[in-house]
Amino acid sequence: MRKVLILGVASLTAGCGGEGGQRTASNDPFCQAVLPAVEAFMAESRARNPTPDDPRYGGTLVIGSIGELADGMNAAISTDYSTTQHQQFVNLMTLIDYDPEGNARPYLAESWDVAPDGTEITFHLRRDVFWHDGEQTDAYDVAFTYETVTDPLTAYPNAAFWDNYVKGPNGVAVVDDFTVVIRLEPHAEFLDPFRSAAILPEHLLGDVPRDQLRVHPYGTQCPVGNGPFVFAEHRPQDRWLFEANPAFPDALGGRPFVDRYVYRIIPEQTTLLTELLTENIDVYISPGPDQAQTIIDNPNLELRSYPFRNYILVGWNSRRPQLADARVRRAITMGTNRAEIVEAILRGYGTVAHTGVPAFHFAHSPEALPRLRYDPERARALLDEAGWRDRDGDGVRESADGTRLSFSIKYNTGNQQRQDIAEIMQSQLAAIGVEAQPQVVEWATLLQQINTPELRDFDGVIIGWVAEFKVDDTDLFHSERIDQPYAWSGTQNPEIDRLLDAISITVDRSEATNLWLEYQRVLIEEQPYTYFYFPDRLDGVNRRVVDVVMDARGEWVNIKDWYLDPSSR
Amino acid sequence: MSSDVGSLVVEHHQGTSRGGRLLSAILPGLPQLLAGRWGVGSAALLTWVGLLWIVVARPSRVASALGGAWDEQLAVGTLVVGLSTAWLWSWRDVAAAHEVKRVGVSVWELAVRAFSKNRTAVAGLLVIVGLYVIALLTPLVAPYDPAFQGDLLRERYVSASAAHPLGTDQFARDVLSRLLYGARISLLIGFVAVSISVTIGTLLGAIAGFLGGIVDGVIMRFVDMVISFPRLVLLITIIALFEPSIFLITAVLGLTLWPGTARIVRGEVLSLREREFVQAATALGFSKTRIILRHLIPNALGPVIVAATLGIGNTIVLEAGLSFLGLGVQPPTPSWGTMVADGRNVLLNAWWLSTFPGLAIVFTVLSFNLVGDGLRDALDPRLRS
Amino acid sequence: MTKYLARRLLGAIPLVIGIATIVFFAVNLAPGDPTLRFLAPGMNQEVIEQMRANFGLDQPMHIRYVKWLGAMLTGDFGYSFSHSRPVLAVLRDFVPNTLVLSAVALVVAFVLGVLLGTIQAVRQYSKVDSGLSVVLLFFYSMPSFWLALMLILTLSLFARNVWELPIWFPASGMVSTDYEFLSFGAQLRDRFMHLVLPTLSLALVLTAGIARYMRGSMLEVIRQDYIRTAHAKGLSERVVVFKHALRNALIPIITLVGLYIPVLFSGTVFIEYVFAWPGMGRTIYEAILTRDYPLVMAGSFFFAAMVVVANLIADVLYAIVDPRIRYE
Amino acid sequence: MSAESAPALLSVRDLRTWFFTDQGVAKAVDGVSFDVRAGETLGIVGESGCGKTVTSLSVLGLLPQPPARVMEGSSVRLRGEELIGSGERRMRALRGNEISMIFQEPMSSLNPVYKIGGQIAESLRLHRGMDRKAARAEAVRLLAEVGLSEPERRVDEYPHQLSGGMRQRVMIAMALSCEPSLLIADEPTTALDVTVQAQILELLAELRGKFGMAVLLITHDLGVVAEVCDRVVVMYAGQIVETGTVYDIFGEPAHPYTRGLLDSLPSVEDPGKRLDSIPGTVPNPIDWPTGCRFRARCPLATEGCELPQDLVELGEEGRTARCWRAPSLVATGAAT
Repeated sequence: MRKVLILGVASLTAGCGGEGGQRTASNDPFCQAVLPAVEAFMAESRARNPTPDDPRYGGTLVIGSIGELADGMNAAISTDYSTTQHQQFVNLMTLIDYDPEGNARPYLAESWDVAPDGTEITFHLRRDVFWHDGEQTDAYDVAFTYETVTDPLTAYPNAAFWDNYVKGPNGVAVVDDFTVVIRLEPHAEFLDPFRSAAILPEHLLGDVPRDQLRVHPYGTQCPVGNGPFVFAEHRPQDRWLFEANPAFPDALGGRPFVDRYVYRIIPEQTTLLTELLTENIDVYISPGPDQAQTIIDNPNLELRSYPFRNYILVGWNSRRPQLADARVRRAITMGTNRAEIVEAILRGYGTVAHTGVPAFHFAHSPEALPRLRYDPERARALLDEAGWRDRDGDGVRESADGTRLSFSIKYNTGNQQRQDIAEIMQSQLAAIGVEAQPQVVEWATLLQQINTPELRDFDGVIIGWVAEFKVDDTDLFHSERIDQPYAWSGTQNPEIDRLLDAISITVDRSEATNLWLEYQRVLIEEQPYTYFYFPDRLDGVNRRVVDVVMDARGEWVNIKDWYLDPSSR
Repeated sequence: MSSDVGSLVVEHHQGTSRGGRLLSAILPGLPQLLAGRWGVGSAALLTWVGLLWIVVARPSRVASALGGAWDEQLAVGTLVVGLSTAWLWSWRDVAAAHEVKRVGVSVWELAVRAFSKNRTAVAGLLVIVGLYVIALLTPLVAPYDPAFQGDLLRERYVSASAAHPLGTDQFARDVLSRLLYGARISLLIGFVAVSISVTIGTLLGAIAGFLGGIVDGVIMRFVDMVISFPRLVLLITIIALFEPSIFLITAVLGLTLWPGTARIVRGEVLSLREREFVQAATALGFSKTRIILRHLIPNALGPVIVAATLGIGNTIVLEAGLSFLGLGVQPPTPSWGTMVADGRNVLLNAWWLSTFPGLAIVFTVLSFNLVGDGLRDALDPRLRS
Repeated sequence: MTKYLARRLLGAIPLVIGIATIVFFAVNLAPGDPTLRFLAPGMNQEVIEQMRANFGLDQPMHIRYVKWLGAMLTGDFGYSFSHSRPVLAVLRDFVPNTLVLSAVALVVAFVLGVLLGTIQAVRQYSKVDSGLSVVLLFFYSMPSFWLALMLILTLSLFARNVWELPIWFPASGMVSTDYEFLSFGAQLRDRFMHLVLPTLSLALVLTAGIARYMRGSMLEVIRQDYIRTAHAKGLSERVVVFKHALRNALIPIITLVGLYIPVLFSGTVFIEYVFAWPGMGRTIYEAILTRDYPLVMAGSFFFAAMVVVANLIADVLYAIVDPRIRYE
Repeated sequence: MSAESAPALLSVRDLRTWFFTDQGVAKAVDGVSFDVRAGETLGIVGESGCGKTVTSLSVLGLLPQPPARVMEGSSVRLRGEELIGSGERRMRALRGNEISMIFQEPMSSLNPVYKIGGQIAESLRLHRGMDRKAARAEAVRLLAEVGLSEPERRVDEYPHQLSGGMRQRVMIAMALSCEPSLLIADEPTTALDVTVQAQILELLAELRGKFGMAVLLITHDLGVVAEVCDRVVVMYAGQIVETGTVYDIFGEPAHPYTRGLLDSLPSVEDPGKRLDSIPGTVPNPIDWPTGCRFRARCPLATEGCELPQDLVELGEEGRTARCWRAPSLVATGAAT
């Protein structure tokens, strides 16, 4: 399982490279050794596989986004969403990938077998995949990658992926050059990590001390991948340039249609929108809902909107006396008109969330749940019942011992939507006698305040999660994890513990679906979060880009199949 | 220390005294206007009519404000003071119509005369005074509560209409009301931050200049250090690292602005120190504190006032810049900076959101700068022709 | 002269170290932690500790300070957490871009400011004078990010899409995506076009300030006796103003170079952000947000050092313009 | 005025230069007429604030307009050519060429940022069309001419490297560079110390002989006038109060003001004599007194002085005084 905290504020930095020119060598010795090999292999491959005579081939595709590809193509150290997308679909390859329905299908691994007892997976690799410097991608690369990401020294940020796997050299065995075995304890959706973790080149990184991987030039200065696009240049905070890989296996579609793909970093959204409207960029990753109409109104552009994997929530700190009672938390949720907020803030591009199970998940069926709808009357009644009444006539309820039903809602600086939520909640909750005070905190500080187990310096916090395909709330609500960073709510509910444990080991989907439904019912009753909404993912795309597929898997999922309308080039 | 440098005949030109008085009693400023004195006449008349309009149009609001929060009471106070000032000034002005006075002309009076000749500067001053008056009156004037959210589904992003003269924002809040309340925050931040910096800068500058030696060296090295570092980077570092509150922002803005003032004051004091009256005070055995506070600082004040006026403008712009980086005054408190920054993403489909506060900033800061320039010219005899 | 400059340079060292020290403690004492950015559910305390150790953050602050100071004095600024490379390499990437932007802006602002200020002074109290004053102050009074956005909307978006003008300027970046395929001439043009909007946004604010000082300085100079002498020689107004008055009036303006460099660098934070210009201003801002301590410190060091250098340049310019000044 | 023997080089008639200020109209020069003949030295004498300098600047058209304005009816002719209203271009051709000027403050009259050689060469190149090299050689020659030692080295020095007297020599060299027919010297020695004063005056006299130019010398110092002038014009409150040869003025001053000036001179013959200075100050030009403008300060003022005074001719050619009692004063003055 894996989730990523989403910040949603301006770009989060990182990366490096040189100035100008093609595949400019950084003066780092590693890069100087590696890049000529890439150059040579590419030239050779181009000669061997000339570009097919098809008008769809050619042109430069430009994608603009607010953030850097933090940590670059080094899959062992990064968590950033756009970065992992580039690792999975642009520069590197994963063992498997998902079809639009979320079913695993072969990619770098041609096929795989699972041992009957569920403790071993054997991957059979393709034999026609080459690193961009000409080395073949083989089982040793997979073994190396597995050992690296499960080694604590690497400090792989998504170490939780491998919770149920045998870590280190014991967890992986090379059978032959193209066959590799991975050992695990049986658990739900055990294939998911292999969709997410891109394979790294053992022949280049094998000798690097694992605690030095983070500062190794591979990631941002001279990545050598094996995916459909070859790294050509990286100007930090400015652009990444990739070129079509002529050696990409024909069986996987051969070289991509576009010659060059440029990822541009433009931190200011108004500038991004202008660049899209003036056709300097072809794709604008994730414009705000307020910009959507401008894109729709332009005949050359198309607004893509689709359900995605992230959701926004208000996490309640149940250690606080005001928020300790689940009835109070439910009343707060019922006193907040989330449907209206989705309409107003997201301009309808989103759906109200009741739990953290997103639309693509097999257990997603909100109509089967006892959803809490906007009902100020019932909210007031619930608060009365819980003993919170306005005893002194100041418009804010108090408990019998005089505690006011008043709390702060924190959110991070520079995030308009969260600020919007805080302000609307403040105004709507006042109507049911609850005083919520929006309080903005700088992102890094906020994380420290909510994540540090000894601190937990917040009452309510507006924050978002990006869910991976495997959803797992154990870190959030299991009482065993109460001293871990993400136990914001401080939930201690034996029923929830039992269901989370059961879910994590249930491999069968129909059985799991029932468990999930039961879990969600308890969760709604417990209401550790007020789940807000699943925003739709928006993208502005120039109509000259054809065959674009964007869905919950991400924007880049089939980038190698995109082509530019020949009349536009 | 003002010295007479000459004298001058000041004449008042007006119509008949009796008619003028009657007119003045009803519409202060009109007699002056009729006599061709456009500036003072329209200022008095506009003040009178504008303030009276509030009383007539919003009697209930005024009445309830009397027993309301402190800012509402302050607004009523402003109303009363403004009305009586306009009326009394006009009355006395008309009454004094035919008196011819001989007045002494001090350096300050000369400066005032030079300043009042500078039409753009006077216009700037009027705008500023008007802004502060409106900021004080906001609770009586603003059509809505700045935090009041209308119907989120139907009243968001509504362009200008009778109900919302400047449109509404993403929460269906009235932009005009927020603009008015924002004026209070922006002007307050500017004023307080500059007050802090002027106080610190003047004191340290005077001490450095007067005492000299090691004290001077230490203070001025520190000044060099703060001045030679990009102020914005310093501000971001401090504000980003801690929680941005109005208090922190104002304090940090004030605490990073003073070195300029300190330099100016030190320079002035260094030249004043050699002048006779200071020498005399020293010879008479006055304490250093007394000499600094009573003799040096008042005399070095001219350039400080100029720097302060320009500083208020800069501070308002800087606050807007911090808001752009998400480090300004935090919502729901409306400051102009936050309004501009928040509205910029919808510049193309709801331009009024960031344009009006943007223009408000530009014209306010412009006014401060015009006044500052005018003051500089007026106080600097070398620039007068 | 060389000796004097060397002494000034040495004298500036405590200043730069002082600034770096203040920044060091401000950054390190502030809440937040560079590893927090990588936090993900399931990450346990050991991983965090390992990461902190990898970053060298496991030591107490005063030890880190001494180490950092010692390393810095030997020219080693450490590793940037967020860029995963040596800080010096990061600076090498961004500093030139910022210098290009600020240098061009400074030159534009000075040329424009000196010219307009001179015109204002020569025509004191005329309509031209007050008109220019108000127009320049108008730009001066505008928050620079807002001016930048307005320029983008008008000279880029509307110019191309609405008014369909033949010339419009790209809204972001330093070069076009097809830069490598352009001829040399077209490359120059491309760079120029990308420079126009950012430099304009940065320069307009300074222009107003410089023009204002230039006007005052010029007013003082044209009342001088030697200007009358020049007139008495029969020189034309233009020669008198631009030869005899200008050089004298420039002397106090040179001080502004030193004073405006920090202002300029402050401006780059906004301008680089809005125009997606990969420079130091934006980098240091983001470094502060991500708690990239080594980069923040190196950036502050860079800014302080640039100011010192700018002041030295001002000193040298002084000596060039004013023959009365000799540095011993 | 009576007909003159030689045609005047410079002829000033009814010159009125007024300043329009906020406080009112300052009639700094209020109807001044005089002639400068070729080759002669005419002194204009008076206290500061009486309009001497404004008169000289008006001749060259060097006053900033506004606030100054040369009023309708004023006339300045150079060899018969009307200069008032002749246009800036024509005036520029004359300045530094036909008429040149040296100023009171040698310390501030040279541009501090240019070498003195360049500043001299500037006129040469402008008016005599010399190239850079020739102009430089000529500058060196001129510096030698005005008695500067080591002219080859001085030519590359900056004004701040020279003393006041040397700077005034440079100014003179600059003024003489185009061999003007008229040199206007505005208090050329006032700012210098006494020994240097004498040298400069000597130099001026010497060069006048050599170049054969006329000199209009403006000074408040009657001693200087006595030393170098042929004829003298005494100004008070924007008007001429007395004209005459240097012998007339010193011998039998006709106007009480001239007398006052003379009385304030230290006397060589009688070092013990008390220096009488004129009580009071020159009145405000915005508000000249009616009647005789000197009346308030005049020891001889009577009721007749309340009427406006005209210049009274005193027999000899070019000998006038603005005092109704002048004829009688000349008589008594002559007696003493």
